[in-house]
Amino acid sequence: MSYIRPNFRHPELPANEKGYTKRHYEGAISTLCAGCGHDSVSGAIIQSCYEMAIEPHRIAKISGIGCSSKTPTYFLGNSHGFNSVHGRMPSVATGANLANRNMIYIGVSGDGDSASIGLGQFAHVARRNLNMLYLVENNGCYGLTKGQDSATADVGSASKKGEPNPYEPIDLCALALQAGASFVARSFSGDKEQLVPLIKAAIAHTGFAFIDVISPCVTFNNTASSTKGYEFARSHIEATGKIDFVPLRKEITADYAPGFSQEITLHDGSVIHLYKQEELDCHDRNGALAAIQDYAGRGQILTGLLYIDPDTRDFHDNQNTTKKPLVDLGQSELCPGNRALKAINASLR
Amino acid sequence: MSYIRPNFRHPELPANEKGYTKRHYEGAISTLCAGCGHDSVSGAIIQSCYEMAIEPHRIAKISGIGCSSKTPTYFLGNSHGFNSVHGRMPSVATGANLANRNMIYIGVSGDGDSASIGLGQFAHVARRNLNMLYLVENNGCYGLTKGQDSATADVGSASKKGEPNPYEPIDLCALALQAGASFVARSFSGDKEQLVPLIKAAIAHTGFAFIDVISPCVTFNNTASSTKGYEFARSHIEATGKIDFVPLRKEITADYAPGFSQEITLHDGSVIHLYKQEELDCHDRNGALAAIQDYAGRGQILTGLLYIDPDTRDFHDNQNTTKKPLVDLGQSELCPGNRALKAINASLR
Amino acid sequence: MKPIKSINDFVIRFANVNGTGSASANNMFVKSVFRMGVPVSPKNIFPSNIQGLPTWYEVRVCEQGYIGSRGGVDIAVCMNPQSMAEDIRAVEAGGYVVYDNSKPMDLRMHRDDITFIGLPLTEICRNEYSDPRQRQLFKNVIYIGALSALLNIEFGVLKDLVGDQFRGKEKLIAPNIHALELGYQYAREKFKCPLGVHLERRDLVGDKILIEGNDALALGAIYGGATVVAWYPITPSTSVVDAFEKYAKRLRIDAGSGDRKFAIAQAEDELAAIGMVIGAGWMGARAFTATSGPGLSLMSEFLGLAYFAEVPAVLFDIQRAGPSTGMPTRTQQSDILSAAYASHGDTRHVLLFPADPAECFDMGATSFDLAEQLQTPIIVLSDLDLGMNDYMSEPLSWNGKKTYRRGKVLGSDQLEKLTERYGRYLDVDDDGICYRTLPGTHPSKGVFFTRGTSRDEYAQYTESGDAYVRNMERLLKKFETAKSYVPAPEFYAAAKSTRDGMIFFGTSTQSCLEALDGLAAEGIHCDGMRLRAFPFNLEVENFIASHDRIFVVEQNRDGQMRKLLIVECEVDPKKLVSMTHYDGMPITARKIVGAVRSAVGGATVTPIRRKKAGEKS
Amino acid sequence: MKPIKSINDFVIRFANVNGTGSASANNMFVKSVFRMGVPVSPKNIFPSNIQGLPTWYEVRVCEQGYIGSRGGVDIAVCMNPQSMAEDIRAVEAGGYVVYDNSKPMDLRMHRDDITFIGLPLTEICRNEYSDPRQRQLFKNVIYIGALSALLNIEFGVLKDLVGDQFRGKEKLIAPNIHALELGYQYAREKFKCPLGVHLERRDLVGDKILIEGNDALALGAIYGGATVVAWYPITPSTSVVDAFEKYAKRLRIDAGSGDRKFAIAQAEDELAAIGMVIGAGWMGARAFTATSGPGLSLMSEFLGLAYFAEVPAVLFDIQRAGPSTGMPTRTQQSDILSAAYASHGDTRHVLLFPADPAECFDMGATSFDLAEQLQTPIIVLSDLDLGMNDYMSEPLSWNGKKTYRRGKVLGSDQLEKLTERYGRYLDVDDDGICYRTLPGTHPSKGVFFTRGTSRDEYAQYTESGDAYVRNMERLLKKFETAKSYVPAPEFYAAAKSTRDGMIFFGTSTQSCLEALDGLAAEGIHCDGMRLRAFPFNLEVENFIASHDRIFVVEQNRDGQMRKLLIVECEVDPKKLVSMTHYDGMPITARKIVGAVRSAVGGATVTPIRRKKAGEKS
Ligand SMILES: Cc1ncc(C[n+]2csc(CCOP(=O)(O)OP(=O)(O)O)c2C)c(N)n1
Ligand SMILES: Cc1ncc(C[n+]2csc(CCOP(=O)(O)OP(=O)(O)O)c2C)c(N)n1
Ligand code: SF4
Ligand code: SF4
Ligand SMILES: [Mg+2]
Ligand SMILES: [Mg+2]
Repeated sequence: MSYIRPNFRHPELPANEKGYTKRHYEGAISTLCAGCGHDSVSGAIIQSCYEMAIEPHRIAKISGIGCSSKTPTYFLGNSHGFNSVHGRMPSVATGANLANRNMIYIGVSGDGDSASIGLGQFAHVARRNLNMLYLVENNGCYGLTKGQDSATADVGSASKKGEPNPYEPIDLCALALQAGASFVARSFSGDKEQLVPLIKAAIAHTGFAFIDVISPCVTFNNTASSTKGYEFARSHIEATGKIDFVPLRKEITADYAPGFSQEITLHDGSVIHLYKQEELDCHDRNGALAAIQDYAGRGQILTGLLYIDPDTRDFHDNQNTTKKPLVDLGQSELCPGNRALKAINASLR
Repeated sequence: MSYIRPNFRHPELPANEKGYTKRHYEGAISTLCAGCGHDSVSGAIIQSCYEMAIEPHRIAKISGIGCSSKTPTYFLGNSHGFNSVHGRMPSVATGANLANRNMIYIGVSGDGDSASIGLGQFAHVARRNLNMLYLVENNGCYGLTKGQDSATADVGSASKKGEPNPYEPIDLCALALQAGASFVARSFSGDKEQLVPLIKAAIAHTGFAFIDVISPCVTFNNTASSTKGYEFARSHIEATGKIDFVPLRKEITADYAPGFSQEITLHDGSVIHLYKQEELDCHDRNGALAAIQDYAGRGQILTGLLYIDPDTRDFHDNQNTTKKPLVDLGQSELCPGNRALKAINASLR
Repeated sequence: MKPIKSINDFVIRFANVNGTGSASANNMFVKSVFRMGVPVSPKNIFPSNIQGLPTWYEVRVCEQGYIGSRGGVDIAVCMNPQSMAEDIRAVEAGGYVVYDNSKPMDLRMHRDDITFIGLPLTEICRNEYSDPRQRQLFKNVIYIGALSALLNIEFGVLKDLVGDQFRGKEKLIAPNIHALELGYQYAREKFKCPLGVHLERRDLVGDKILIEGNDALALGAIYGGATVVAWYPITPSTSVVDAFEKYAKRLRIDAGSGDRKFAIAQAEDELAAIGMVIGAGWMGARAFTATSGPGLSLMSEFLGLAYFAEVPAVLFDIQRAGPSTGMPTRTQQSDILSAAYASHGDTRHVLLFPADPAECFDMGATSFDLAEQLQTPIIVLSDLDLGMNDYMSEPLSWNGKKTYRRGKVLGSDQLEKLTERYGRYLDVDDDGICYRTLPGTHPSKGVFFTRGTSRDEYAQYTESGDAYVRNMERLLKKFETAKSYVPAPEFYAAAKSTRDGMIFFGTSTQSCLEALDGLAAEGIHCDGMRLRAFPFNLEVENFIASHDRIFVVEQNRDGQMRKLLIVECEVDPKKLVSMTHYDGMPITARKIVGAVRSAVGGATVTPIRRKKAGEKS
Repeated sequence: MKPIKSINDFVIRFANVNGTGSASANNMFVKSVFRMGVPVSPKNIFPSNIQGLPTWYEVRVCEQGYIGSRGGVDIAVCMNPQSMAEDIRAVEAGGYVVYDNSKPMDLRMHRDDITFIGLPLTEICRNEYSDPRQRQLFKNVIYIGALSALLNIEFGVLKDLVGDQFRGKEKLIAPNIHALELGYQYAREKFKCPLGVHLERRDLVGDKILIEGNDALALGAIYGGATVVAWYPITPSTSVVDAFEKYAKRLRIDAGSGDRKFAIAQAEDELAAIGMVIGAGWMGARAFTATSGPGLSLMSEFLGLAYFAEVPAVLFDIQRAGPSTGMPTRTQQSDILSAAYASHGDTRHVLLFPADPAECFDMGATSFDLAEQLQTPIIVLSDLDLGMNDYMSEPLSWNGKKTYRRGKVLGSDQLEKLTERYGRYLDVDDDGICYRTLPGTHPSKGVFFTRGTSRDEYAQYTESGDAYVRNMERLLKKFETAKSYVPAPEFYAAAKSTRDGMIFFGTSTQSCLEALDGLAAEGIHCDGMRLRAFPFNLEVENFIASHDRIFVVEQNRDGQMRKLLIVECEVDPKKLVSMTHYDGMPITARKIVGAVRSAVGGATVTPIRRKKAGEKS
């Protein structure tokens, strides 16, 4: 494959050392709700790839189905992408990666996509330590189907129906750690400060890199327990029984230093507490698990890089596949030819 | 439903206080390999139900597909059973339980059935804390399809092809703990001493009771390098203590040495006494997780009751379903009738 | 140019932006027409996103009572700058455009063969309201107010509607009525009201109701005694379960304890959902799941189990445009073959095809009778058009004398009396349907083991080819028996006797009936038959036998129902002329008439379809 | 009674216990017949368990070269007390029973119309061997030795076989030969050898080979350039992947590095397996999965995605007896409809029907050409009979000049030269097949987004009904084009010109060809056509058109291929007479002849089937 350097330049925009401006990493205009956390994540991905000066065509974007899974259309418009089926992104990514180990794989999913229908594939792709960035845009609900609780919804949090959710949330970071992921982190959609470096580290990592990004749904994380927010609209919705009114909101941002915790108020007024870890030993799998549960016990969500094993064997290493991508092998390298076949025939008489 | 006491008696065999002899709890002759660990587990189930004097017809047996999933044919021949499809036993059990909360549910599965194709259903049925005994006969391989590695196969253990397995095993107990199971234990098919009391405790428990039973596959899984192999398992199991199930009616504690004991009162009022080392506290979910990883770190398998929360809300509690089983509701209780319908029509004009 | 003049016969199309609160306002318009006694049918055309994309609400007002899509637009209410150009282009010559003239309109959009009616909505709102959200919401209410003047909607009717809508939230009533008046006044002053196209009170809707098919289906399930619901969210089926929950919380709560006489499990996926339904059916509960195409595909392994193990189950498939994710917010009738033959091996499933909400209610209930009588899955094939749009329908009615048919289930007393050995799969009555028992019924009799593997008449596992064949033959016999259990087709005889027929089902019905009238007016007479179920019974075969040429109208690409008729009734394909429509919009009488006209005119190709590539007939 | 006399024409049936090491001994018998130049065909009839249940190995020896199942047993080798009574009953009058007479036989089993040959196997072993495992294993070898005397198998041939079998384990050779001799000597002394039924050397197998279809399929995939394999274990497809791995480790290792030029992923389930295949196909690799019925059902959602998004994929479905888990170790051809129309919405898939190992090899390779040329899933429908039994087959051959057909893929140079805008779904060549690009090809050109939702010619997401219909019509056109790409049917003209025809495919072929000969001998002439692929091309339609009555022979209950022919070729059902067989055992010529005979005799029912309940034709 000939990697020709693009010769176009935007005069005004600064180009990275590969000659690409930020615009080369952007995608189509988002059709998500104004202020949706997912759009912030798309921005962070764009910035990360720009700063890392990755040639866009060397990236493959893959997703399932959901608002979150739609986002690959809204970033990296010069990279091939595959919007597959609900909950099955991991298997598509696995096949693609087996076929061409030279590409950089960015998988985007949602909490419904990964913690419900896709839970099995999520755990097994982590276990195989597939070399990819697996990013979940976690809003605790099914956005695209209008706000049902997902398996990551917090106990007691009220869904759009106003009913408290009685079930323990599934912690995807803990699950990834258990399944054998070699890079596990958590962040918040509005915290570019933290998110961008994590994404860059995850892309640089060889092996399965998982980032659980808390990404509020401005439309359906709108609960009856809301203090401020928009009662007027809400009672309108309750009265008409139609969720047809989505006021424009601004994205929620967070900016806080390591070692501190920050209280974040969501659009519905509900509050989450983030704690940005500073000196957690990132090389201790069990320690990371304990830490997560620790902070959860204190009602805090631990963010940052939770675990990394910089030198693991990825799926290809375990398979002993050729360094040359399988897609690049020609017929001469693949077809054993007639001589071998004659020998096989002989052995079958 | 009229529960008529059976009037037949086997003169020679002792009957339990419900008038059933052990034979009433047996099933068809097993077609598994001679010496298969699964048959021992069937025996343990038979003995448990006999000793607990459960009326056989009050039990429902459910399984997926596999040698392990075949076993419900070989025990409790007087109980209804459902051999469903591969990896989907949890959903069938869930529907059955929702329909009739008065039955006792025993689900039997395999490691392929639960850790591969069924991983998602396994995690979610645990999360719902469905009131059932979920027993995995874990042999680290796919017995019925002739010995491929399963997701619980140990790293480095050689499959029937003699190739070392490069992947971290999935620990179903750890997964169950994370998903929110309220009773989690591990045992060994050859150790009735430990297994029978665990099964009885699990049946007595209200909520999701999971037992991971290491059950060697004598045919495909007995390579010396496999930790699920008979010898290896034997020598490597460190029991955390004996368990003795004691129904309220006649409490027997005499034949067990006092001290190092912890008493847990189950929902049905029955009591189990644990003789165990101090450091494992069966009420600490995170502690149990840590302990598992601890022993695993030392190349050992921790057995016994790992965690129990005697006092949880099961799926029905969270759903506020009637105490009377839904299957027992008649048309008069279910059909709102014409008056209500007229009102609804009126509201639609 | 000559403005269209018509009373109680027009199509008005509201163009809005998704998520701006227009739906409830537009719905108020529809209800007001309905309450003025004039037949009305709205179609909601929405995008597969939550906010910001174009959405349309197309309302047909039709004194003759045709409620299928008409096609064409007489009045466009253009509230979405994004789609305005396109929306204006769509208006018929002589039609009207209502738009927001707070900012001057782009002149390139102007047409002089239509009438433009400008309302300064943004401006009015800016003056009236401070809160931007209120500006947004009331904008919609204001144009409804204006329309009441322009189209002669009785203002009192609107006021009552607001009252009903905000009952319990009284403080919202006044501001809404005020907003209506703002629009009403403005239109009154600025324009000659009413327009040539307008409404007049009639008494043509009788005791009919306005309801979405999914709501009716859910109510049917409640009346039919469904107690266990397992599902996974997917458009357009989600509202079935939402409605079930809403109504069950009213109608199925134990007075004393407040406990629920139902259970709803939001499953982790569709495989789990159908698994739960089968588990519940095995235990003896009436259970259902609701899904759409992708879910049906995921359920196919389990459907084969239920067919072979003979476990009752009910599946509501609210069809949408496939294949794959396709157009998730568009309608189609394209899951027919995949539902009829779902799962590997030799399988066949019972299908029901409701055509309107009243029938959704009936079939929603009777599907549980059929599932238990036939001990097999029943798949009810509705679609997005019927499921998510308000249909004018006969009121829902329940025959108080009707009792649930639980099929062949042996209770503990019957088992007690049983002398010979019980065989779960013994064809005692020679109708292919055997007697089942429910777990927990009797301590020593009637126990059996349910499995997806082959077994003998006594439910014992066997690999005997003979036993296997006996069982498979019996399943065929059961399917024969099913023909006498499922609802019969409905017939619409032509005024003149004819050798031409038309077969249709589900949401193609309204447009086909309108088309039959239209064709008759042109002297083209066809007898009509509406399919209501699969397997097809003798009446279906007779109808086909007694006509020379039959048009099969359906909303999919491949003529799936036609294929099913050909192979299941052993019909010569030449007899059945395929007429398909599948662009995701509801089929219209206009298209059907055109297609039949040219077919009768000799052309064998059907102009509904652009090309016939890759298909004969 | 008259003992059967026949040379090189008989059926011998070995009855053993699963897991006692009989398979390799019985296989030695088959190979010895083969090496004596006599056509032979074994069928392994095994239970769905691992150890302890009855298993049979039925071997047909046939000088005329018919290798389909014959039916009936001339010689029964009864090594399983459990099934002995049944096994003896199955023997034809005049036949022979070889059994272990160490213990006296139960007299109730005795028949005086057959010859009993007792071998004291247990006794011999007890005296010869101490280790019980050896006693068990050599018992099998000893009866083979006895048979070599009884049936006149050249002892030298057996010795060579042992030599080949244990090459590398030389120390096992002597004891095995000794065991053979023990049996040989005993039979020689005690009985008049050879029996009336026996073997004679011939030269009738030429350069043929003995191989299982699954091995040939796997080799085909290797030669066809498959690099990514994703699967989930399921009988009877498992051995496809086992064989792929075995051979790839020999033929696909990089000489220098020892690295693998292939990757095999044992997926967590079938959904993941097909997902991986689609991901790899999207990236540009040739990838396949192997499964059976239940897996096919689970893959149906993903198959719809691949159809609609147009991603190459290859699926080997080794069919077994359904529905559901059915009879997992029995054969059937019953996934035809579920494969052809897999997934919701309007879908259609390309199918291939291999009939023998040589064709498994060819189709195993060409399926990848077709997948890439047509940019759609290719489903190869084999079955347990072909997949897991040794078939006498033409040697596998590879045309050295053949180059992989990668279909329409734009490389970086072509993209570089591209001047106009690239449109992934532009039908440039008007054949319905568009040009795709692979990720990573070019830094600035040819990028597009793959999705299961509707999109326009430039792969942009759209909800436009017109764009959607254009795309769906093009997919139909592509399917038309496919007719000229897939392998054409094969014809077998009758000796006399006739208006009767017979259509068959896959593993029904051998028995149908034998039946055609048999019928011709009776003066009933039928032209034969063997289907090799779906969609059906013009030749298929012409064959049907040029005959008045056509028997469609298939191994399923519902006549699935017949249904497919009727709707896809628009054939009058009356023309196609269904002949089905589906008890899980391979179909025999005897049954087909009987069915045709009585059909021709006027009866329209087909006696192959017990009843016709629920089916016309
Ligand atoms: C097989 C299948 N089932 C259900 C759906 C409907 N569906 C679309 S998106 C979605 C859930 C999305 O939730 P999540 O993954 O959290 O994404 P979000 O919208 O919250 O970002 C569902 C259930 C589908 N498309 N396919
Ligand atoms: C959908 C589906 N895929 C694959 C199979 C084939 N299969 C039968 S059992 C089994 C695995 C059994 O492994 P496990 O659950 O560990 O049970 P074991 O035999 O080891 O006790 C598989 C893959 C199947 N029956 N259904
Ligand atoms: S519904 Fe929620 S998740 Fe979806 S786009 Fe809107 S805000 Fe984002
Ligand atoms: S194969 Fe293994 S698991 Fe299966 S029955 Fe035999 S010993 Fe048990
Ligand atoms: Mg979400
Ligand atoms: Mg196992």
